[in-house]
Amino acid sequence: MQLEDDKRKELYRKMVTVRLLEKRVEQLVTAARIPCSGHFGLGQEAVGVGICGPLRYSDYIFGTHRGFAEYIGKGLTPREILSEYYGKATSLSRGRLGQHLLKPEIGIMPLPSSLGSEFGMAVGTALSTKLRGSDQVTVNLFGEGTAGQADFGPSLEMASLWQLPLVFVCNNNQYVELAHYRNVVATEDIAPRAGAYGIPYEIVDGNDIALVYGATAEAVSRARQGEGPMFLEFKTYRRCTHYTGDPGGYQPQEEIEIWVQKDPIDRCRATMMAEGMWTEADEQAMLASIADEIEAAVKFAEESPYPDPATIYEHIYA
Amino acid sequence: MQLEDDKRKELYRKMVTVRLLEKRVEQLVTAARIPCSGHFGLGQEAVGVGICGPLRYSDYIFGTHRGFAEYIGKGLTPREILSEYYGKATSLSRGRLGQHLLKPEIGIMPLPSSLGSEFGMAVGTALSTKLRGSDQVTVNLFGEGTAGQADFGPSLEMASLWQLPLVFVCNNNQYVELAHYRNVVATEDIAPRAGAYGIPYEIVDGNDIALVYGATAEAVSRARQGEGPMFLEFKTYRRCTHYTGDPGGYQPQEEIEIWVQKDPIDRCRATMMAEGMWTEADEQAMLASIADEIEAAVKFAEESPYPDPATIYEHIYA
Amino acid sequence: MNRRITFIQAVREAFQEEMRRDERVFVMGQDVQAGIFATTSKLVDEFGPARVINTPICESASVGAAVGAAMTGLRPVVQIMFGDFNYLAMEMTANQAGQWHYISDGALKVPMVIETPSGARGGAGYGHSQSLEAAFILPPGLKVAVPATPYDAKGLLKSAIRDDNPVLFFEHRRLLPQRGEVPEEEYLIPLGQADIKRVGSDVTLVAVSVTVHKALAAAEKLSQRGIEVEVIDPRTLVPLDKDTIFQSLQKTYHLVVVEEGRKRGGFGAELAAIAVEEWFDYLDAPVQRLGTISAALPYSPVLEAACIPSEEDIVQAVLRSLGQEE
Amino acid sequence: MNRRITFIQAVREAFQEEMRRDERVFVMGQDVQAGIFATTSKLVDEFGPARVINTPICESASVGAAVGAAMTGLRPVVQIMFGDFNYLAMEMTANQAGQWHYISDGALKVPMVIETPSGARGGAGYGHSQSLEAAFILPPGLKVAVPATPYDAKGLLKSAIRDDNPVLFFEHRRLLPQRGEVPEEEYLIPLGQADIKRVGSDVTLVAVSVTVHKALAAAEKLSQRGIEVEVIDPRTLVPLDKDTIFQSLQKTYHLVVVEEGRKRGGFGAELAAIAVEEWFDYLDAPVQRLGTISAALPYSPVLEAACIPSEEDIVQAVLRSLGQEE
Ligand SMILES: Cc1ncc(C[n+]2csc(CCOP(=O)(O)OP(=O)(O)O)c2C)c(N)n1
Ligand SMILES: Cc1ncc(C[n+]2csc(CCOP(=O)(O)OP(=O)(O)O)c2C)c(N)n1
Ligand SMILES: [Mg+2]
Ligand SMILES: [Mg+2]
Repeated sequence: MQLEDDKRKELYRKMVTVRLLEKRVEQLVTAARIPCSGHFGLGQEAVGVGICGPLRYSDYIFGTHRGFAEYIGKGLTPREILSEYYGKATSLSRGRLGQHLLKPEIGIMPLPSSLGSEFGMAVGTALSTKLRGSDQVTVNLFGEGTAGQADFGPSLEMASLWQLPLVFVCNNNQYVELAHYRNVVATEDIAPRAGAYGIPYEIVDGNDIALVYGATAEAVSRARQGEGPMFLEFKTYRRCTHYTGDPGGYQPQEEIEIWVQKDPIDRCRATMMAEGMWTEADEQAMLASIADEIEAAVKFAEESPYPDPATIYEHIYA
Repeated sequence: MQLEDDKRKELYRKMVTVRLLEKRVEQLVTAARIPCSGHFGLGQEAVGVGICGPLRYSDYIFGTHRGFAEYIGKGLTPREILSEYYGKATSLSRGRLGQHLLKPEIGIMPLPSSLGSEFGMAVGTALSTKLRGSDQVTVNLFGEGTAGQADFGPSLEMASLWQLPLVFVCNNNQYVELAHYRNVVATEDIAPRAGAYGIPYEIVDGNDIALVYGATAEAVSRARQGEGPMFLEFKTYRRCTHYTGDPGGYQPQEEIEIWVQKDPIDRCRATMMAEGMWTEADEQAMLASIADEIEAAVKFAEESPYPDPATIYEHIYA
Repeated sequence: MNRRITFIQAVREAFQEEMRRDERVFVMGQDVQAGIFATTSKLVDEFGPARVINTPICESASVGAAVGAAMTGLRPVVQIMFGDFNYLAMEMTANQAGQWHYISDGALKVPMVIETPSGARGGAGYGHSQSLEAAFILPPGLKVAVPATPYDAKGLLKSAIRDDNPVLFFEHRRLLPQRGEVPEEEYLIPLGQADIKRVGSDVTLVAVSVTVHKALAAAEKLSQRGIEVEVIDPRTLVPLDKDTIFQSLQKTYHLVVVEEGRKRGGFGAELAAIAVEEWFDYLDAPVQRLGTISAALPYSPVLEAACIPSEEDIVQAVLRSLGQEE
Repeated sequence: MNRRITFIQAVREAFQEEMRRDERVFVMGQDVQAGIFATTSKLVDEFGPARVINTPICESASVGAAVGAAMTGLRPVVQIMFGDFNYLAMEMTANQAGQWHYISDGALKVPMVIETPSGARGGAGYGHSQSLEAAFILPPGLKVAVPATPYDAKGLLKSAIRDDNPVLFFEHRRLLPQRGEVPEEEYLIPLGQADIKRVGSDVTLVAVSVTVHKALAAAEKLSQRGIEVEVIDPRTLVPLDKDTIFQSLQKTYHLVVVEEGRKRGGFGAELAAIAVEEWFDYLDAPVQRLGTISAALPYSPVLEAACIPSEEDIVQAVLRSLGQEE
């Protein structure tokens, strides 16, 4: 499916927001303003943002620990994110979630701390929509390393068996923590594993926002029409280290350089400019507006109070 | 690899032993002489017996809950089996194992009560032989339903990644408890799942002992020579009910009839007779000798004492 | 109320009533359509395969799917065929199902039930025989039901299905075929309400699940010796009805607790700890705990029986509690 | 003995010594080659990738593989990156690793270690912060080590690796960077031997893992008020050195137990139960149990701190035990 101009601009803005927000969060973690560590996705913004492009608020997404892209993509604001990361009383969870961002009202579903524990849950939300006769779609996004987790296969089995409205998205960024993925993943591609369960799959350039959007739009529309699950693998690359506590050094510089050339934001901007739909002035205005939004969010989070310790006794049971 | 005459006779005898022993155990369970329920594999004896054909005592096998065939195949005797099933003091485990037959000295490894918990263990025994520089091979046998279990994929991943001497054998008998396997398995074949992890596979007629033996012999010899894992799927059919407590009725009579025609024991006998290596006299002599062996085993188990309750405090820790 | 039905029938009635009442309720698990232990048999005829779902053999993903369905407005009951297999799904139950309501600050609810036949019944072997209910006391956010009679089973299961939290519902295999009185009329039993199964004045005997029946038999024997035991069935381990137990203790000053789960780290540990922490002045004697030994359960029925608490063990524990050991 | 090294270094030395000593020992886990929390860093340089194995992200199959390797003569140490993730492998640990030695009547041994960093450290969130050691008291056949100092960590890990049973080895994240004295010479600490971390006569305070340090700090404060607390570190929860605790109790007649794991169903429950069952005559006051509340651990450090026992909580518990609450 085609990426319309307005949508392209929206996704572009989101990608840039993600990049700037990640940078800012990195500073704040390093400065110990934010108590958790940060996991970033420099260079892979097109995946998380692009897959959310075709989604409605009512669709469910299970995102990742490196998930600024999908959370911004699905509609969380920097303010919502930062207040959670700061652990402040003004966050949606009043300081309970931290990096485990969640907002069910717009379809952002749990990010379990145990990688892969979302596989079963995503089957469950898709089964739920099917049983309820709703046309909501579930998107389950995960890394190529997480595809090694135990419930991966069973979730493919169930999705295929019950023809669930479930789109599997593997973000193959070529690293699993501190090692190249082939150190712990047996095959170059993950997607054919879905094929072996009878689920159609596609392997797509994850650094081209239009391709990410298009492939996802098609998979989502199939799922929405009751045609069952699909599996997408997006090839991309993590240009940053695993997390804020990781000094890095294990990614060859030349490898990084190659992927700098394929940067999804640069590519999107170049395309828009070539097509005459984006100017340098647009760019500057956008950057200023995003910077404002992020700084306002930081200020909000900084100035928000910490939660009252007495609240720990609330909501222990429903 | 070819099935030599002597080997064929040996495997034939084992298949018949399995069939007669299962029948006898069924009577004994029904008569409440044996306290556990019985899971039988009528019509699928060629798989368990055949895959053990090429194995040495030092090779490891993880068998199944429907596993008289592989246990007899690997060298357990009716007497050893029955004394365990009776829970008698004369059993190898002094009454502790029951149907969870085990004999590490001849490579019979744990049968976990939780289906699929052998996947990881089989990776472990194969990894162990590799680290120890031994040429032992591990064979992991499981049903097509068990292939749905969580650790199935991860064990394929590890076996492929580390190129382990591990032969996966899926006994596809087309039923998973009380339902046809396609009720809970998304695909007709299981084996291509291994292919998606980079493991070579083969789908073979599981009711032809020569084919079962040949395919396994090749996979085992590859593994033994350090050429890595292989996956075999044997197509067969469970002609009995799931277990002694299952009245059945869900398997179409015509379906059963078709598979009666393909009976592995009848086929093996017919081939041997056609080739002139087996006579009716041989058959009668063998049947009598097996019957003797089984009745002696029943008598032994019946007459053995129950274990002393005081032994429960032994071996709590190693 | 003189209709006597089996535990199985009582559970099935609970399913039927709740599934009729609320279309969000559905059942999933291995062979639930056929009903491997019969609690779900025939449900598929009335409610169809969309609400009585046979799952692949994967406990973790099945419980995971129930969690996802529960978070999005349905009320799944997932059957785990043997209690032992709950460890396969422990991550989904203990780390996920029980935790998201709290950390979402109430934004998510996880109304689901895990129905799980379990316990020793002679000859099922090490991994088909354990009583693991105590493993669910430590993790937060879960409730744990351990019915001992058809009446309790029906009333508790109905409440569990209506509860907005994940509830583990243990069905002891030896109880499944047993009969008991169950009224025709609808009723519910709140989670967290103990039941005094026998009134007594000398010793408070708290018994879990199948051991309630052993406790009652032991109490009869002891009664012949002039010892009147009060047998309390907590019916749920979480929430625990401490009031009922404490009231009894204020009368008896002696506490014995019995379960078929292992003694070390079991429910009895938690109850004895509560007693010595909160009811210290009402303990005239050491608390007696009975449970299975800390070993795998052996297969041979004669060995298994030696590992789990017997009626006679209970008699002896009560006598010990009273300082009358033989 | 005045060499001061970190807990991490102590653990790494244990690995080095045992891997040099016995070629059957190997390590596996996610990123153990790089050493995500540094306990295994550099081992690969000395022992090669065949003995320091990076695994795919699958805790269940990794523990499963360790079980299989252990049964066939090797001595694997499998690292589970966060204690919370042990629930993912619970089936392999609790139902398999701990049970086969017994049901095989000794034919199989399962000599393996699960090394697992864990515990709350402010801001790691619900599923990266739990102290779950108590979950391994109920299952049979396992041992559970909870070192609180570099010295104990090294000596216990070496014993765990040599032990013929599966041992869980918990490393509290807050302790990992802490320094302590560790001799150059080789030593072992037997599993099942408590350590009196501070001698006292008024109250017996049993503290687990990181809470040992809070207990010692609380004891200093109390000492200024004339209350002398004996701080006992059990060092292993299974086997539990009951003798040392009982000896202390015979002197103090007051028992307080603290852990960072949840109180409900925790180690304190088992210990308090043992006390009221076996040491009844030596309890002059209710046992005080401290542990985390039965809720998911919230992310915000201010909330997390409110959920777990603090030094001040310990002071208060000791005072309560002595009837001197404020
Ligand atoms: C069950 C579990 N095991 C281990 C971890 C620790 N961990 C966090 S991120 C990560 C790597 C994930 O790799 P991948 O799936 O490729 O995603 P990426 O980080 O590359 O986005 C690991 C192992 C975890 N969170 N959960
Ligand atoms: C973890 C687990 N879940 C469920 C069961 C109950 N169970 C025993 S046999 C069986 C069916 C197995 O089917 P399949 O793998 O096809 O083997 P078959 O019985 O056909 O030989 C099931 C579900 C079990 N033993 N373990
Ligand atoms: Mg990755
Ligand atoms: Mg089958």
